[in-house]
Amino acid sequence: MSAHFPGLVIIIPLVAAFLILIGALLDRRLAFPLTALALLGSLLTAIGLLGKVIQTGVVEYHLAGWAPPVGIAYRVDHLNALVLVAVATVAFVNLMGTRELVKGLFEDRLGPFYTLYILLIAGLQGIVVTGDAFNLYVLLEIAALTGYALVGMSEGRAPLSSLNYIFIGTVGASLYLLGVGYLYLVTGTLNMADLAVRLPALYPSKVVVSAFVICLVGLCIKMGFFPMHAWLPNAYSHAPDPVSSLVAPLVTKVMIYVMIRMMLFVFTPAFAFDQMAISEPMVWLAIAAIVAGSFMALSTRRLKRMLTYIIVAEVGYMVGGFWLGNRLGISGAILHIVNDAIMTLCVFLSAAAIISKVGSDAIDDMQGLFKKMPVTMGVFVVAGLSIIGVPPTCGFFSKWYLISGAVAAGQYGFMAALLLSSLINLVLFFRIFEIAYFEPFHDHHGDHGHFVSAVQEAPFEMLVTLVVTAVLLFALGIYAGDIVSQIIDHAIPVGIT
Amino acid sequence: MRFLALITILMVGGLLFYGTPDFPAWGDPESPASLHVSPYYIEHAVEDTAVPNIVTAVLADYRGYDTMFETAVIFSAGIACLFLLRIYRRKSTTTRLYRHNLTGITLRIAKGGKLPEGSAEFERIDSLWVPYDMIIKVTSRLVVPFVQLFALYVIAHGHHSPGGGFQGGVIFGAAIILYAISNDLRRAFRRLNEKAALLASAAGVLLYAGTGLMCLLLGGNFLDYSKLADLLYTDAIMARSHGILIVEIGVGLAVMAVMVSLYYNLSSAGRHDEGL
Amino acid sequence: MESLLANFLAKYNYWAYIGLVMIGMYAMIAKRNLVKKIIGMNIVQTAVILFYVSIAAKKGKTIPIIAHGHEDTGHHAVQALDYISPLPHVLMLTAIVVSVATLGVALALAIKVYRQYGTLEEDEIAMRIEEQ
Amino acid sequence: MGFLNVVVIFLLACGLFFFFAGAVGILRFPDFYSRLHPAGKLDTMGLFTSMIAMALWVAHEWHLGDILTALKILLIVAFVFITSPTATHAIVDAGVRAGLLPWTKDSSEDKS
Repeated sequence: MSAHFPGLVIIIPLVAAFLILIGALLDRRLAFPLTALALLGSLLTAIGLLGKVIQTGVVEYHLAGWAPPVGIAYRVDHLNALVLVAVATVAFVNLMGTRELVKGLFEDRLGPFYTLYILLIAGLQGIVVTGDAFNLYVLLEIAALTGYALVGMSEGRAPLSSLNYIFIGTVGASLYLLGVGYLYLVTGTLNMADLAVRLPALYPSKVVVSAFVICLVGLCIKMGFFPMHAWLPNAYSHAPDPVSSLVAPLVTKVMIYVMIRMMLFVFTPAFAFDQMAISEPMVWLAIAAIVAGSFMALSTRRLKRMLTYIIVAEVGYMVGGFWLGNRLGISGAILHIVNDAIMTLCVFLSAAAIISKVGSDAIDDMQGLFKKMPVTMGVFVVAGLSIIGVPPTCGFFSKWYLISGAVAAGQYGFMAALLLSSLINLVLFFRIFEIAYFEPFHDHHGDHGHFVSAVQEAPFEMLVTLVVTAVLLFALGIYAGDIVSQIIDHAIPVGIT
Repeated sequence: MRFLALITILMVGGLLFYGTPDFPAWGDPESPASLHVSPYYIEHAVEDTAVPNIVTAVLADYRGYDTMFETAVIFSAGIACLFLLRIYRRKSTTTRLYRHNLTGITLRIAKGGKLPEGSAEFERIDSLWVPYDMIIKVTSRLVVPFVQLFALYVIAHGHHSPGGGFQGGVIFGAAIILYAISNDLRRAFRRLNEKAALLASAAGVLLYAGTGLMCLLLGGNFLDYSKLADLLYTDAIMARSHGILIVEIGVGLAVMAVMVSLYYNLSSAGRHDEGL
Repeated sequence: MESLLANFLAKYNYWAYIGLVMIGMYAMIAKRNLVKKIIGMNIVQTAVILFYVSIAAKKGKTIPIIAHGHEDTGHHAVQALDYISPLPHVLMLTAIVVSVATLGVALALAIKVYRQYGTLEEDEIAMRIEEQ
Repeated sequence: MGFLNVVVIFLLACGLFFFFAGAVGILRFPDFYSRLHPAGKLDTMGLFTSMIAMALWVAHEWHLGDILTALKILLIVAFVFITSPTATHAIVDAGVRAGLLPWTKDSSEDKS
């Protein structure tokens, strides 16, 4: 059975999606356990796959039994196995933690919600596993479509921001598709490994150059990289809480993974880093992303919006780290994909817990929360420390790799930007800690005449998942060295030093 | 805004323009795109799968995995519309309008009053003015069976002529939508209600994925139809052909149901009461 | 000059698709009406489809359905050069479905926006948001 | 064979003329309802004549397969003849329901 792991990791959630809908038509309460079961299965498969990859190296899976250039193949190496486990973990943990919230928000549409949820996960996992450039596009669209729907289902400005998200996301995906079409035009194949074999002879061709640029632009739009980030804060901050804690950690990170995959394994590093000579401008853009994201985060007084701006900055970390072009920088970027997924999950989950209890996402309304919600705030502190980059949380280690990469590449601007953003994150989070710790609790509901001091600790399941994510943050930090030496080192092609 | 738009499209246009001079000429049979993988498909499709329509063979077999996700895309679009738009509410409490078909008189029935649902002489109508449109109703009644028949033909004949699950499914869905437009939404619900449409869409994709899973259980890779040979009492090649037919039926079912459900949700803005 | 013109004419499909992409993107950025933006989005997607189908074309060749596929394939071997390339058509079937699905979701969201603000003009929506 | 060619070309030319006139009509007529008039009638007629021409051209050798193809073309014509006027009718109906007023000479003078 373990030979089928690469297929099963997608097929389990996919098949479950349809069963969930059918089950929910019979009885609404079936939706959650079915989803949990499927995601657990998918998570276990992903972990098994990672173990298998560590033991035996690259795992290939030929769908429909046709060998690669003719059929579609899944190709799992260290890089995607790691990202796959991260995606599956985030999906499962978030599902467990947000059960009560979802029940409150979407009581009458649980079936469709969980169907979309699990299809989103299937799409993202498929993007990570697939070895076929066009298959990636189809999965991208599944993840995107379900994401649009989930993001748009909220009061206020959510539908409008989701519609803008659709426009920009579609342009990004169409550009990616065009890039793949250009590659197909000159090579006649869609398989990534086959493309990597056939492309080097064609590097002088202008078609390949424009394919490269088009793909890169499309992916940058999809991941919310700095000049194209405008959709991201709106879409993520207006989304319903259980959705933003799912979409925010995963979608941008998976897109960054796709960029790394395309640059390292479809185009060769020699082409991407040396011949195209865009490393320098990309790193500068990343610096701009980090600085702009940090300052925009500083300028807002709303919790979720601040966190989305932090995501813009974090995207800058990873893209910049990757385009440093040396082993340390790329290791840092890949490690940061995993760490940031868990960090963002943790911080958004605790934000969701706070917002659901306080009833507002203004930072000023968080007074005295340490007394009322000690566990949630404790986890929030851990996540904040990790985002700032305090050892032994995991955020420190990926930042360490990124900074050493920047030094090794001589990109002191990038290093300065990382340090500056750490400082600003420090300000951001300690501002919140201060309000929540020192200022006395003030019930803002009291103004309206009905006295409710309903603010109390989040539901039990949520607390457990919050603590689990906090522990994960520490664990990732403590084992960071092992992750890098066991997995990430093998993921980066040998040629990069 | 205009200026920004102009600059953006000029940049994108320039980007796309840059590579074009190096393209092979349009329609060149010797272009690299036509020399690598696609000759394999053309030359081997019939002996591999016994399907003369190469597009169908590639769609449902060589790249069947893509197609499964493509069905999943349309399924998720249907679910997304349902999720976004559907308004779950109790029975409407406002007055209902009925028309006596023979005389064209409109009756207004206040809350509490009741008319038998299946009455042939009276017909419930929307609160907007709905004319008694015999021409459209009769024509649609005439055309719909032919459209449905044609849809089935397109699905079944996808092996030999242009067609297949998507096209057939869309045509079948169009037939039901035509019925819903020419009558009204409530009447269409009597033929295919919301739950049935949802069930059919899930069942259609499940048929596809289930076929793949069956292949996996029988020892092949996912979607490797040749492993179904024993189950279908044929050889491996014909099993591929039959497997393609099975998944095409699944696709057709799913697409039909999703199209109808999209129409239901979009046309009534999720209220499922008074449509177009 | 003449070869430039010949080169230009030989690739008119590709120029046409570039033009369509530009038109669609212009509509998406410059138009202030959400439905017009959705139409622009669809134009972009259709342009991509045109591009792919142009790749598949071979001048004077027929559709990739093997005639008399049932009788005897052994006698006259199938020549790949006689048929246009099937792969881009397959891919574009997928892309068409994707664009239909995106259109459906976009329209659903537009309906939701309309329900909320009572208009689809972006300027008026911005006004409504400020009023709140 | 010359006679059949002449007939086919004549029918095709007629079809093109009808299509062209229909397009001109759609552009030139003043309002919604009158534009539907060329759209409904001339397109149907143009399709009818050009399809008949094609059917004749296909069937001119009197093979069974060709005649079947010609019959299919005739079936298309039959369906278009049923559906196209109905569609136009339905659109007019929708226009009336939406409250669109028909064009009169006075209304155009008011505007100008």
